[in-house]
Amino acid sequence: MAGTAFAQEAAEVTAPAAAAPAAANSGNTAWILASAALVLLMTPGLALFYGGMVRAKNLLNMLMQSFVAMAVITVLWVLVGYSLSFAGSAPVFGTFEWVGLSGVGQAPDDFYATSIPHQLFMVYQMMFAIITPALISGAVAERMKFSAYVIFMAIWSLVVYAPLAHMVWGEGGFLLGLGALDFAGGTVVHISSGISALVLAILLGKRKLSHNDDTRPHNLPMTLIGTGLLWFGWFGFNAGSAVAADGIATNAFVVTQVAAASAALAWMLIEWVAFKKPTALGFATGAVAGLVAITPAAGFVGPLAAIVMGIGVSFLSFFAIKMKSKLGYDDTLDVFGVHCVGGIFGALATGLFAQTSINAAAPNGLFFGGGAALLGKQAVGVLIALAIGATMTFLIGSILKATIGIRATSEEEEVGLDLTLHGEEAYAGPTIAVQTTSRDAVGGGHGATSHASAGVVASEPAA
Amino acid sequence: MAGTAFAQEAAEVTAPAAAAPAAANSGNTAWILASAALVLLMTPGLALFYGGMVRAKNLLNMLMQSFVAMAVITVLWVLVGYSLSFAGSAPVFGTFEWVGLSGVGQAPDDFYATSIPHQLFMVYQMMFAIITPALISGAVAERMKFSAYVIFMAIWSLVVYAPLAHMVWGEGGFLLGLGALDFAGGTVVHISSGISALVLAILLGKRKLSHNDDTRPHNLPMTLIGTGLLWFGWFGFNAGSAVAADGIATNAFVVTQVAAASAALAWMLIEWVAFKKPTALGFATGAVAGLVAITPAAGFVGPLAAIVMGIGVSFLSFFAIKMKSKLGYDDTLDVFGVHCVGGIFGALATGLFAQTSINAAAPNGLFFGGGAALLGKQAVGVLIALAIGATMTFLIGSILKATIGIRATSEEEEVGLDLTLHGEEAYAGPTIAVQTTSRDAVGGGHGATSHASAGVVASEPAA
Amino acid sequence: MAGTAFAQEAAEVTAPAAAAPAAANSGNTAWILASAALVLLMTPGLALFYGGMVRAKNLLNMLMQSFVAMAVITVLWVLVGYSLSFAGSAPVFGTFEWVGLSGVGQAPDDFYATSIPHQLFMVYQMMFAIITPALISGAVAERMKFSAYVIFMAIWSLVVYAPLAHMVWGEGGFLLGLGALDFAGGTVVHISSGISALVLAILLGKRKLSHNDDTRPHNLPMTLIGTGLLWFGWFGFNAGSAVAADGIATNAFVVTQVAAASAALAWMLIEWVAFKKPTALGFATGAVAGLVAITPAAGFVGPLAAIVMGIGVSFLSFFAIKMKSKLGYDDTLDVFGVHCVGGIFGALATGLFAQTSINAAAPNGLFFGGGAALLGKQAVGVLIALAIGATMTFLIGSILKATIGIRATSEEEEVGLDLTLHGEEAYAGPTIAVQTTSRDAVGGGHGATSHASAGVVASEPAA
Amino acid sequence: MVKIEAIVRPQRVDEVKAALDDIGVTGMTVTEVRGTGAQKGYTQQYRGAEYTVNLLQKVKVEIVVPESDTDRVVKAIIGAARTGEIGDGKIFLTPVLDAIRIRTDERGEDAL
Amino acid sequence: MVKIEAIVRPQRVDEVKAALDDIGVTGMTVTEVRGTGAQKGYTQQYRGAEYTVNLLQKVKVEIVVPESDTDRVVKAIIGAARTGEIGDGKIFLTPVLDAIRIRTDERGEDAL
Amino acid sequence: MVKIEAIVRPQRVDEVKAALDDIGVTGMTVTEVRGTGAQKGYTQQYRGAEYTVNLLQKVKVEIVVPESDTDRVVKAIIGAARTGEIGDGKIFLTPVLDAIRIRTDERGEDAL
Ligand SMILES: Nc1ncnc2c1ncn2[C@@H]1O[C@H](COP(=O)(O)OP(=O)(O)O)[C@@H](O)[C@H]1O
Ligand SMILES: Nc1ncnc2c1ncn2[C@@H]1O[C@H](COP(=O)(O)OP(=O)(O)O)[C@@H](O)[C@H]1O
Ligand SMILES: Nc1ncnc2c1ncn2[C@@H]1O[C@H](COP(=O)(O)OP(=O)(O)O)[C@@H](O)[C@H]1O
Repeated sequence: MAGTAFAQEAAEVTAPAAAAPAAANSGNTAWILASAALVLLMTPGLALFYGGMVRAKNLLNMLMQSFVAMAVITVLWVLVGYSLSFAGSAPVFGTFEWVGLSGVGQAPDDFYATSIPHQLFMVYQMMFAIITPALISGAVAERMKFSAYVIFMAIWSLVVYAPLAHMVWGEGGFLLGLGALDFAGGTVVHISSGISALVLAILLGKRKLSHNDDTRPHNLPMTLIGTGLLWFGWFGFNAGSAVAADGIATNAFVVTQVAAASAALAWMLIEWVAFKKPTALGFATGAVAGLVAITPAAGFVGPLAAIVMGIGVSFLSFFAIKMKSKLGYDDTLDVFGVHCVGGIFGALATGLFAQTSINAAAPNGLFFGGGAALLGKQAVGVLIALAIGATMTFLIGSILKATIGIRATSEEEEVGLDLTLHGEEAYAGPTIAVQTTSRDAVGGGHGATSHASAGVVASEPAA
Repeated sequence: MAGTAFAQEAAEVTAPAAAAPAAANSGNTAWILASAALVLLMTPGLALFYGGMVRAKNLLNMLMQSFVAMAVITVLWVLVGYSLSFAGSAPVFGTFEWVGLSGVGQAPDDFYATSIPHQLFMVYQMMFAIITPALISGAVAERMKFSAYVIFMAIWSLVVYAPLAHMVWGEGGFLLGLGALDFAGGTVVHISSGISALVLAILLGKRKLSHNDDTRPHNLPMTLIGTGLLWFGWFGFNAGSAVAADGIATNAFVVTQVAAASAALAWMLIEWVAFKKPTALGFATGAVAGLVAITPAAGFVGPLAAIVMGIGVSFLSFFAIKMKSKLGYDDTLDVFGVHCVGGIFGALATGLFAQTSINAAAPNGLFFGGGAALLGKQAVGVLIALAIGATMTFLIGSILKATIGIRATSEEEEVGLDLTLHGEEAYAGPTIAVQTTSRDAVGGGHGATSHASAGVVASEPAA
Repeated sequence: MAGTAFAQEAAEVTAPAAAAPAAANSGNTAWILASAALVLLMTPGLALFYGGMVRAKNLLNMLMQSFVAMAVITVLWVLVGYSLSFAGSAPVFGTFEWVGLSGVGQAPDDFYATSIPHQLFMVYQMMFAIITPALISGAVAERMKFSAYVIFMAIWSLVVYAPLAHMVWGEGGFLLGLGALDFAGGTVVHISSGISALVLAILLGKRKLSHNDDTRPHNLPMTLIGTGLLWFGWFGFNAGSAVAADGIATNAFVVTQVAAASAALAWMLIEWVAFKKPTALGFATGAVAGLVAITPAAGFVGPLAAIVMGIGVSFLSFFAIKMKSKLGYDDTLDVFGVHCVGGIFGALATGLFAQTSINAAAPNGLFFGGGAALLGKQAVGVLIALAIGATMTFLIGSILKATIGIRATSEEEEVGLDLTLHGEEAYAGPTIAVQTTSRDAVGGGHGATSHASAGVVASEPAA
Repeated sequence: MVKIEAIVRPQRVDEVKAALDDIGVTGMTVTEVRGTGAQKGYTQQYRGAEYTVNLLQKVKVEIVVPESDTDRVVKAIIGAARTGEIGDGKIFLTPVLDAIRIRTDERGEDAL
Repeated sequence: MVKIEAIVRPQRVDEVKAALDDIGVTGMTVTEVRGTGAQKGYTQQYRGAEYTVNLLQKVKVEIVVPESDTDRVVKAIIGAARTGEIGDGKIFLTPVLDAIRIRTDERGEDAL
Repeated sequence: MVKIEAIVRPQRVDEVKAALDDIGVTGMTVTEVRGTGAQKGYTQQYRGAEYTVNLLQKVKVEIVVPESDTDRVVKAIIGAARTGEIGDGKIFLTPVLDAIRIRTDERGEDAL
């Protein structure tokens, strides 16, 4: 997705044999089918990345905050989200023309999908719409009411994500027209979710921690599995945004790999110098920060620029996270420090490192003789994403807070959200013996409940 | 695979530039290579999905019941399975013409694979043959003899899967000729395995549980990882079944996503209403049920129908599972309730929601003006799959039961199948200190066995 | 990659419509983009495969030994590695022509990438360069200094991997000219890393184990997840090495699946006979051994040969591992027994089973009427890989040992490398209560450190 | 008061708990432990290397009771935990000086 | 010497440890346990099958102290562990015959 | 009878078990615990936030023996568990009123 108009123009340059708008190209279709699947996988990857960092008692809630986006946003996107993001050609909002996907079929689309089925572009975009609000969950971890989270996410998707996507990538979109570049979602995905995460975390308030609660990540291998899946899926995110299997896609693929690698390396070295120990969590955080930073730039900058960007973002994010303790907000898993800071840096760095020789549709950036023009446009994009994300999140969050409430009760927080909000435990074992009574017929018949003594009868469910 | 003949005819409509049968199309080949890999990944995904739900003492056995299918069925498929499923043009059985893959080469095939290498179609189909018997394992979990399981699976693959695949997808196949639609395996994969699971669970008998054994899922995050991988791989399963990277593949991809999402959402909401708590396990179960239901329909129905089907299957499966306790069989992980019920629903719903405008090879369903003709044909397909699955499973199961036995001993069941059948423990730690003696030279030399006191000498292995 | 020249020649045979060198083919590009992503995923897969087998106290270190390769080798490859491996046309060494990827752009390359962007070939190759040194980590597990490991890996990549890749796959490469076949890296990847693993393990010395330490795998489900991801990714590794989505790629895909399956099956059966118990670890080990063996042969041999090779490699590796205890070296996770032995077997078996009818660029092997010529050339390749791997590893290892030291201290080894080298714990929970003090502002302010009594003050970090 | 400390097979904990419920004893604390004694260990093979595991999983059940209840409780535990095979476990009786209910400051047998 | 064995809520362990630090008691051993007593269990639904969990997570804190310190320590624990709700746990006092510091062979109260 | 309760370093459990095997003591029960005392904790950095971990992993080994065996067993444990560094752990001796073998109803020292 992302900068599709640009990508397509460029694609025509490098792939002169591109089909006429009416016929899909099987190679491009194959790559975008694969890319859409890859981006979908990022959401479970994110769930694991975040899940490993929380305490075990809140693990299922954390995972569900990602997974539920796969359910809710998908349905919403089909019904209205895609239309509000991409239909029509107004500067800020999409129209209702494509509600229920009417008119979005197997044929290519003149503007968004000249060589693949329009519906494929739609579903590829859907995957971006899914993961974006899920990113926010890391900031509100371990204390948000699940119902409020689901409602927040659904509204946010329509009032923050949709207009931003339209402005940046939509036909007639204001930022697209201005010439602000965002190849795969630096502003639309990362800045918007990162700033919203901060605002929502502040609205929620800090977790109720005693001074000596153990909030260390409960399962770092889980976080590393998540990192691996995110990294893998990000190739679909960035290289798929060329909407073709071509040279631009290749460039995006290469710089994605390079930026992730250099950022992970840089973060590890920073920690090695600062604390004498290179941590696995630091590596994972750096890799994700690098992936965030390269996202807006992937189709426009070269591999050496990607190295510089990777190193740069790790320094910035590292210190942004350090600052958190000074500022005193509780962005549990540092969504602001990684996604907002990384996204801003990536968007601005695009203005420095973009090269027309890589993508004919992009002007040269400041460091390649293009002057500060592009940098300025990038800054406009950043500011708009920050403004929309912050104000709308404040609005939605405040209204929900005043009505249904957004915070779990103290007791729920203390006991853990898994048991209290979901009625489950993540790890019921492996071997501890636990007395349970099941209504299930299996093993029943011989007095399944006869041993339940008065004092220990659990409250009856509503079923 | 799946409805290949249809899909190909349709493909010709939407992609007039499709190559002559003799030459493979690189785009289509790329997508089916990727799809075959995706479907392979579903089997480890299934292993995790199931594995998280059993008790830790049976975890490795549960995982192995899936993984072993990757080994056994692959070899069998190359030797005879593919031939018995796809060779010849008889109505019910395949022939031995393609035994050992003789005649199945790099060139396309006129009937099955007009634009990709025939061998690619073969290996793509292999992945379906692998996961299908593995699905059954969920019903017999925690008590089946491993040797009997392996033998059962191999025979089942030849006497249930192969003829069913031939009838539904094979050249000259009876159900194909009848016009029953099964895009990616509703009957062949899900109904057949789901009904067989029920029959085998009944033959095996219930687990030996005391009235207060703790049979809760031991690791729900593992089940969620499995869900993520299944969902991801299912894009290859359904969209790959177009045997091309085209509009039909795109449609299948879209409705797969939509059905999974709406079913997960519906299941979550049902639980929220019924128990006040939306569970992670419910979400995962719903998602899989949605994926099952859309499988036969993926190339024929549109996204709004997919929403309806997703919601419908969750209601049905939810209540089918509830009924289990009343009927008293021990289908450990609800394979019948999810796969058989979901598969039947999906097959019939195809007869309601199919649209010629989506796939030129399909007639319109009942709700789109096509009358009840298709619905009737779908019902025939369902009944045949049920009949073959039930009778053959009963036969194989009964013979094995009478000969080598199909059930682990009570002691094996009580101690756990991992230790008793596989000689391993899933989690040997993380930190508990355990006395062990290794024949391994490492650290040996200083009397590795001298401390073994008489009473604690373990039985010597046969090595 | 791998045998690219051959593969391409063959591709021209089967796909006469292949584009002129100047234009990339979107189908081939789609498949290699996907393949590169798949191969990247193998490194996290390897991390999990290895990680499950070590003790929990060394888990993060084990995982990091793989992940860090994704960071370090990527940057190195862009800066010099790719150039040293593929630039120029000398027989042994690459040149500095492509340093910093200068000259490696979006256009195809006449020799390496006739139908995809040259940069795509570069990044696909990068993924091979990443996983190869990571394979070594299994042999040095649980005792190597992390800094020394990182430095070793980087140097090794330049002095072992690069020249070997050049000789085998590079333009003008000596072994390529000789006619030694290595489709996807039997010599370059597996023999080189396997022999180096052995040498480095010996240089390091055995782990400091007391006679009754528990060194059993701490988490076999993790190893199985890793196996699943490796198997999945290996399709990109082998079938991607055709550098096209064509018949050769399909053949490579099929035999990869078949060899993995038959080797897993064979290993399981060997154990079943030898110990009465088929283990999950045995299955996983067999699968990987089969994947290793087929790697050099994937584009040249047929599915029945793959069955034979799968069975053969499991017997060989099984007994090679058995021998370890007799020889007394501590190759912790059997990298030599699986990768070196399996790689040698695969390389030689290519000389037996290669068929011109499968790949026009390959001569027939001994069993297909081609005489012993190819077998002899394969043996030369094997010997060169062994010689370079062993001598250079001995050199680098010895120099590092004499200078910065390569081994963790006894105390670090005893306490565990996670805590001592990385300052983290893999599993901090799930529920054990641990007293911690955080500088983090969250929950701070009310005397976070006031309770730290004199005796328990931890050493202050350098931050 | 006496602390009854029973080391039993993990598979029997549910039965033990049920048997205690039946005689009206509801307070108890259980811990996962590993034990060794007369019971034979078992071997495992990992890639052909043999491991002998001698520390077997057990569960420790602790119940503090008034001295007078000791025999009744011990009998109930034995009834539920015995399989007759080696490895059924032990019961140890140890003296308790006092018990306090944290919630109420109650002491002695009232606290149980 | 006396062993003070407190069964407390997991969420309160940190507070207990801090309270003991405050009165200068630094030696202690903690164990994860599960307990049942007057406190109600809770139910869970897995695919509509209901499970009642009666063994709840608790943490056992063991501190061996000279007899004279007993009351002070008990008071500190109660202060930190009490929420007033059912399930706050118990403290058991048991006699200790001797203590040895492994590192130094010190015995008795010197070993603590 | 006496219960010997040794808190030792996890890395030393194997040695302790071997030493006890050597003197013919095979019955024992071990539990994973966490402990704090004179031994310093360690710090960890997670994204730059520092955590001090003061509860360190230890293993509790419990052996019930006839009173006459006490010294021999204590000596064996000390020999195997001592490293000389702070944190080697403690041994506590507590009285046992009776022991029962669940399998056979044997009582007293016969039950050990
Ligand atoms: N002397 C002992 N001190 C502490 N625990 C013991 C002792 N002897 C046995 N145990 C515990 O009792 C368990 C069962 O003992 P074992 O001798 O194997 O069987 P049985 O009690 O049937 O003779 C052991 O695993 C161990 O946990
Ligand atoms: N008789 C007992 N013996 C051993 N442990 C007990 C006993 N009674 C209670 N406990 C432990 O104390 C915990 C709290 O007891 P409970 O009766 O639920 O609450 P309270 O102490 O507030 O009355 C239990 O979970 C259990 O671990
Ligand atoms: N008073 C005590 N009561 C209970 N356990 C204790 C006590 N003091 C120490 N321990 C246990 O002994 C372990 C080691 O004690 P520590 O003081 O650190 O070292 P050392 O025994 O070498 O002086 C602690 O981690 C704790 O588990």
